[in-house]
Amino acid sequence: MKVKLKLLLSGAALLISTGVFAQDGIDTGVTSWMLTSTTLVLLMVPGLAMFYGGLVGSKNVLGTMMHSFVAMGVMTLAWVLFGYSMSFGNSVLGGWFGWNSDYFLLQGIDESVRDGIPEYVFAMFQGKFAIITPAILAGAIAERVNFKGFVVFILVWGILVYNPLCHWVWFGGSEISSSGFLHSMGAIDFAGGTVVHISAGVSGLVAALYLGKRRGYKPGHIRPSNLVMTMMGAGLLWVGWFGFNAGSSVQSGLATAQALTVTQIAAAAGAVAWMIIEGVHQGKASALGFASGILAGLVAITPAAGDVTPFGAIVLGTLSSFICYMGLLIKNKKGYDDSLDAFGIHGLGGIVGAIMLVFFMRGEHSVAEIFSQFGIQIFAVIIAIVYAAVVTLGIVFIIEKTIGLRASEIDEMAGLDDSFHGERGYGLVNAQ
Amino acid sequence: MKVKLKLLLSGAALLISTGVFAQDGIDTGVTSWMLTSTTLVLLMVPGLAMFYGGLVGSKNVLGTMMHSFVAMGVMTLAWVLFGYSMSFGNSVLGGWFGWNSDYFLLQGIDESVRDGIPEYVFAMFQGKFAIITPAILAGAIAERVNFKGFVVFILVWGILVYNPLCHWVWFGGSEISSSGFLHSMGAIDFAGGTVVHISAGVSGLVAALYLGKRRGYKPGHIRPSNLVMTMMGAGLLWVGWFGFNAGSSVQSGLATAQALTVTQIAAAAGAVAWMIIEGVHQGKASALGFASGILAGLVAITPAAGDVTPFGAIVLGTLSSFICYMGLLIKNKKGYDDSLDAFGIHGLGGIVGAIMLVFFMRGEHSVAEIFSQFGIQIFAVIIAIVYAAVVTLGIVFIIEKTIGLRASEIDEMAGLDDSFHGERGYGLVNAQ
Amino acid sequence: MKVKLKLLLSGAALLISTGVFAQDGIDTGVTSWMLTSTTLVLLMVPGLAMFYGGLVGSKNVLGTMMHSFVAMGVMTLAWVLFGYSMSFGNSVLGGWFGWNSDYFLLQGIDESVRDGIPEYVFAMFQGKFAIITPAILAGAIAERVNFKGFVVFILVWGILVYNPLCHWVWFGGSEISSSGFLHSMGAIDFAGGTVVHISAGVSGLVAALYLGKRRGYKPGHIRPSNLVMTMMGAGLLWVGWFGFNAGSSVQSGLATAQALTVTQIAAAAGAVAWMIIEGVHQGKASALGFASGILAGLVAITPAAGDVTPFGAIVLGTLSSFICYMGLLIKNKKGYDDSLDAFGIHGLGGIVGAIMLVFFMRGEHSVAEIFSQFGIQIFAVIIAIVYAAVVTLGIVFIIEKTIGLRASEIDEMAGLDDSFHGERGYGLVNAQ
Amino acid sequence: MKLITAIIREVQLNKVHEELLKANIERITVGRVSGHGQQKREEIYRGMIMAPSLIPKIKIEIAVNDDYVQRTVDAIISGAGTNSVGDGKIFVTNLEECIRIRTEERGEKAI
Amino acid sequence: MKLITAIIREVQLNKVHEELLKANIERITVGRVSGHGQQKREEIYRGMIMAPSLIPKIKIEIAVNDDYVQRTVDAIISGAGTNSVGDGKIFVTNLEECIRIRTEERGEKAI
Amino acid sequence: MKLITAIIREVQLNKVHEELLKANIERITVGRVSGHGQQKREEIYRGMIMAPSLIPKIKIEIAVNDDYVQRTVDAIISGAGTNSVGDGKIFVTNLEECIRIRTEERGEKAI
Ligand SMILES: Nc1ncnc2c1ncn2[C@@H]1O[C@H](COP(=O)(O)OP(=O)(O)O)[C@@H](O)[C@H]1O
Ligand SMILES: Nc1ncnc2c1ncn2[C@@H]1O[C@H](COP(=O)(O)OP(=O)(O)O)[C@@H](O)[C@H]1O
Ligand SMILES: Nc1ncnc2c1ncn2[C@@H]1O[C@H](COP(=O)(O)OP(=O)(O)O)[C@@H](O)[C@H]1O
Repeated sequence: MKVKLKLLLSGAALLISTGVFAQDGIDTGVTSWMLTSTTLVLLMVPGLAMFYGGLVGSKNVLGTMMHSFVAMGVMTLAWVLFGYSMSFGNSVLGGWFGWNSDYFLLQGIDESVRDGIPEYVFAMFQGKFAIITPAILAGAIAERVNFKGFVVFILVWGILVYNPLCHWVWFGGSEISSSGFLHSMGAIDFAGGTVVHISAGVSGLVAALYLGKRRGYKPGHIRPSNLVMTMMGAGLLWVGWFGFNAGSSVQSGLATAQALTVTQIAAAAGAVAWMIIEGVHQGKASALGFASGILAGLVAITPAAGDVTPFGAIVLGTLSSFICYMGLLIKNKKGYDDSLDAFGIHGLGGIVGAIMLVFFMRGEHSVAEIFSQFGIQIFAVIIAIVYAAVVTLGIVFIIEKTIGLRASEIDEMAGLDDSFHGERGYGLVNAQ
Repeated sequence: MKVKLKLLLSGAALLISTGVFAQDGIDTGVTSWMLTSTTLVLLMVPGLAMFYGGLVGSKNVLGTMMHSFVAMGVMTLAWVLFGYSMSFGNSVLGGWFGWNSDYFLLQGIDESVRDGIPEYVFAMFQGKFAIITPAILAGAIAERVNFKGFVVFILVWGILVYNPLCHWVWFGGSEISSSGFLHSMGAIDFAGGTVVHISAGVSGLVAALYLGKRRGYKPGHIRPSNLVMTMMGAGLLWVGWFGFNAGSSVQSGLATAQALTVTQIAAAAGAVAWMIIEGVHQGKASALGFASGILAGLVAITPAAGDVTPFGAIVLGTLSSFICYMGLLIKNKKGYDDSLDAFGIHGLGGIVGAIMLVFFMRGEHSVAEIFSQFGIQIFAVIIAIVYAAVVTLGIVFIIEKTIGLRASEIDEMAGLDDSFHGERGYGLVNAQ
Repeated sequence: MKVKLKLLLSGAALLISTGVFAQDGIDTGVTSWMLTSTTLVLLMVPGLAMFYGGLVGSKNVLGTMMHSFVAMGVMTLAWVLFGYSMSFGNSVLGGWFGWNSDYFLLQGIDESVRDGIPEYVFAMFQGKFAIITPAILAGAIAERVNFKGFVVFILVWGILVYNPLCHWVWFGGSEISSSGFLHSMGAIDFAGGTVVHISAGVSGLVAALYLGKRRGYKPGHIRPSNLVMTMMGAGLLWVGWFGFNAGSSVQSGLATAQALTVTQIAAAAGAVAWMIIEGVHQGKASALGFASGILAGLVAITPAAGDVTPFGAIVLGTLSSFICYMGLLIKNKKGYDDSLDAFGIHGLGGIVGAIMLVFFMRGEHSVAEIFSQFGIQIFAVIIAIVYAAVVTLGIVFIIEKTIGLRASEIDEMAGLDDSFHGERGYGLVNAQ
Repeated sequence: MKLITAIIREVQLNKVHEELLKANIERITVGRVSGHGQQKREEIYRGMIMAPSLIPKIKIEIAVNDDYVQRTVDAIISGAGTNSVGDGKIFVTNLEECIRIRTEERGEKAI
Repeated sequence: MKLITAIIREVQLNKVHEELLKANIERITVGRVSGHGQQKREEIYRGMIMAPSLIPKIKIEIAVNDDYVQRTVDAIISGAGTNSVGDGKIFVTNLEECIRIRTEERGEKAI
Repeated sequence: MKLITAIIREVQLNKVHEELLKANIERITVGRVSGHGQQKREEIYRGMIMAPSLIPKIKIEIAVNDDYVQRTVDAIISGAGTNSVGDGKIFVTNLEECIRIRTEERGEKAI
């Protein structure tokens, strides 16, 4: 269960599907599903690249896709070098992050087994989350960042924002003192509502506000260059999300099945809700709206996938689409430029899911229990928001003043593809 | 084995790969493969969206993809609310469909286990079939339906056509009286020849005939806007089909391996056969022809994947491509407008597979046994055709007269994307 | 472990994650992962089609994709008919290849089980390698071959080059005399450095040199028509490679986890290395460069994935990108036309991986052991290069003189799509 | 000889083509362009109606002999007209020479 | 009436459009083309700098009345000029007739 | 000055470009269009031969000084001609003014 703490106060029986362990303690079935989940989460990265890449102008498509791809490169190396250690080592520096020198280059876990699977698989599964989070964030500042600055930014951001948050929420050590503090408090975040979506969304928003709008940005003048690719990407994201959520059970049993089921349902509910809202509000239900609803539903169920019932999934998905839709209307009023709505979908959806999940938890819970958990969830969300916002602001500030993060006006006008990569995405539209 | 009945008359030993069950009765290995299969079948939906989306004109690409995507939304919700109950509950109303109030919102199966896997996984796996069937159907009426009418249509069609058929063929209850009647008769449909492909193909054809041709349709004047995407989609379909067929074994053992093997072989045989036929007939072997052959092979092996040998797979795949190719020639003579050949490939291929499989079954069978099964198969196919055709006609008629299913001439000329979704698929082809 | 021989001289303990076998000897968990791996390797074929298809001109996109797709058709049939037998049957003709008449049409293995999985799964998993190898090769001769000639070429090439090599390296029979000779020598090739990448790269180079350059080819005048699709393809290749490498463990345990981990790391290292090299050398880091680095890293780790540590993966990935980058500069100097760098990436990267892996093997090894293995690896690489080159030259020569392999000038100018398939990839760029 | 260039709505292309064929004008060249005029076209982007500044249009070019100009213009108007803003424009310029590449014929017979 | 055709850099389109709007020239038609001129543009292809022979450009067409020609040309130049090779060209041809499809108006008022 | 517009087959573009360069005509602008003429082109759609009504073509535009017209036309014809239906057309119109954006040069020297 991805080091997830079951609702401490509740009396819910812990369901574990104990496969049969061989001598070396490995359950081949669980290992198989976790290998698959790791693969599926990796699939989300090109999926996200396609989703985002279709939404930008054709002169920025490769640059935007590269924001996801480069995360696969640098975040993997960073994870193997120190990220896993900072996230899943015992707390150091008063719990700011973790550390375990065995984890440097994963040297100490070459043959170790945990929860019935080789620890490598757990480390790789978790590493994919460290990749996708900055890739999501990138959507907020799309079409206007310098590639070199971006690479440095996600590297530093991973160290200072992602790893600590991951440690706080997901690391449960043998002792309370060495565990993440939000984890010890009993904050529920099954697959990354706070760690992934809120942190990416809020950080993206802060960066977007600091860096300013794209040149000539007016709400209502954007034209996605390839919505068809965006739809493909949405499809792959949905598929990959099964690994993201159901894999976070670190099982191949009931909890896994429950997570997969509510993931499917919340995605559908979010999509249908958005379609209806937009249909009523605008008279037409757009494909991008439908895809946005899928995402809104998936994001909201992410923290909740281990705890809510199918009914809860329907409500969370619907609510998330509603709130995200409202959020986008407000964004367009305010006129700030969260280019691809990283905050608008991931930030808001993550907040909705993380907080509202308490009302739909499986099993019997007294009102007191629910509100106690409600308080914990709100606390965890606030911590995530404040920490991500403050630290991101610092990082962006420093990088902008040194290497430069915002693309120059000339580079932005010429497009990221030409300016930073010397390429063109769609040669096919020109003769030859 | 997806509630599949082994050929009753045959003496073939039932091979079950009994993994080791833990206390809670869950086999983590089987669960892992079924989770994976569920994911793979979901992948087929964006795969189908890409396959179909590339075949239509560029003004209809998003609308066509949305036909698949919207099925992921509404059919999921419908399945969770009542579809699973209608399909896999005990027979009611004289066996028209099933019902089990426990299955409403899947409330009663939160912790239940069946065949070594959490029932949730089975329910979700099956739910994907309920999604993809209307998405396949949509190909027959592509480029000319009203989006709102389409959504209502698939919802009603799922209730009145898919769920009953699924119940008849796949539901084996504890007693004969509560089981599906085709299932009790011993009809073989491993992964959906009748339930999925024939029902989708025939229903699509009926709807296409009733709604009439696309404006200005002449055989030979179609120009696919993006065959490249169609090929990508064909690739994803092939990949996902392993979940579709091998997952339908509800095992992770011999039967699964057999299904996967014949699936691969039939797809290859179908593709190569189409390539040769077209090469001989037209002098060139088209990429779309190859992809169509892949589908023809995959469709034909679907009902047969549990029972035929590799040799049988080669014959079925080849035969299916041959028949489908003939069918398309006839279609072009007759001039009816099954836009993307939902009937031409899925309908015909499904019929070929469902009927001809009896001649290639694994193990020794007397001629009498084979012809007895042949009779059962033909009966099941006829039931599926007649039921799907009649009920679909009723549904289409009523929806067309009320909400409207056929797009207005203006909407059709402007394109589905603009008319119903307010969007454009490929912004990239225009300046900016 | 894909019939891989552990370093004979080393004392490394053999780690096997022995899941629990049921009566029939099937481990459902391992079977599940091997089914998944088979699916993932299949996914690489459309992934490769997209990768290559985006790099060619828009008039050749379908023809180039068809080079991958047609391999899925014909190589599957060839594998089932005789390929599996030639590769994994006992040695005949002095060990040139194997033969086992039971394997004809896979007749004899309908219910057999090996290493805890149904043998069908093993046969299908291996079959995917026989598909993708000629598909990789095709990149070297892209944009200038006749479709019919190509189909015959890969069929013959599979028989005369792939199957023997596969037999030599991967087949370990019950006796030394019936095993592949490179296998018996202890050559390490975990997932296909020699069998797949070197053989494809070298054969491609030979074919490219024999057939000559594309009409009007000048280094520096190529314009990829759809780099966006190339990036999608690179993403799918990375995803599928987990099946390729981790599946080659034929387990679901520690060895699998080790292979998956180093695969991820080497891909990341290769990509980041290429990005840095290109950034320093050209001032811009291209998206295609990043994708090429991913491939360079993945190729290099392929033979090594069972033996090296994460640190070794970083070095191999980096080194591979460096060598491949140098190789491309040399190619551009020399001016030969390896169209899509099948040799430049797969050939060179495979050589780097197969040879250099000895320096990064897990466990303690004396210098003598390492250099002994080094000698074996070099020997195996040379055998693969020489055999592939000589036999390919013969095949190309004969096919060119009979059926014709090089496209005529008119067909080449008109484009493969129109000349051989009668189609157009992107209808969307023209009006309607 | 004149060169007639028409900028029309994408959706009217089929109809214009039909009208031209009816009027026996068989040879045309068509391309994709984007235009800015009086028309405002609306698309939906995540729940917001937006008006792209450039709207996709089709450009048709037809080289005709002088006595065909009027009927060509009439055919285009009858095919492209919807009586609403955005129908487009027709431009007529003088064509000094026309050459059929295949035969090297020149002038009116090459049209 | 004149038909003004400008071939400009892709990246200058926004700026040219802005300048034209400032000069009250609201109606334009825009398309994608590729051009070969003095300019050499460089792209990177797997570590090699290469110079494609055809460089993507934007073509703008504007039909104007005679007294607008100069200010249109000026607006294009001020929007498209970067003082470096590859800025492009402006071509002016005579426009004999202009017809608004919607109203069938002709001549100067149809521009 | 003249503006020469040629509609040619897609596949002949390379050859036409080569011929033009041989004739020292270096500046051209190229775009994608679709055309309908006498030519019938066949594609295969699921086993059926079909003839799309619009066939992809390439349009080349070249502005030249008067003394270059003939050699430009000759170069195009020698590059584009295949002696079979569908080779295309060349149109010549008068070019009243030509301006190089970068330098604001006008007239013949700006070509
Ligand atoms: N003066 C012009 N120069 C170039 N293109 C024009 C001109 N006027 C109109 N167009 C083209 O015609 C299209 C339709 O024009 P618009 O003003 O929207 O409609 P209407 O002509 O019905 O008023 C525009 O999008 C533009 O492409
Ligand atoms: N004589 C011409 N005929 C057609 N197009 C031209 C001509 N001269 C220039 N162009 C177009 O203008 C573009 C820019 O021209 P170029 O020579 O590169 O720049 P500059 O005009 O600044 O010297 C070319 O790519 C081409 O599309
Ligand atoms: N009168 C015309 N006006 C506009 N375009 C034309 C005209 N005649 C020919 N074309 C263009 O030239 C192309 C080739 O013409 P076609 O009649 O097929 O060949 P040919 O000129 O060899 O007889 C057409 O597809 C069309 O794009």
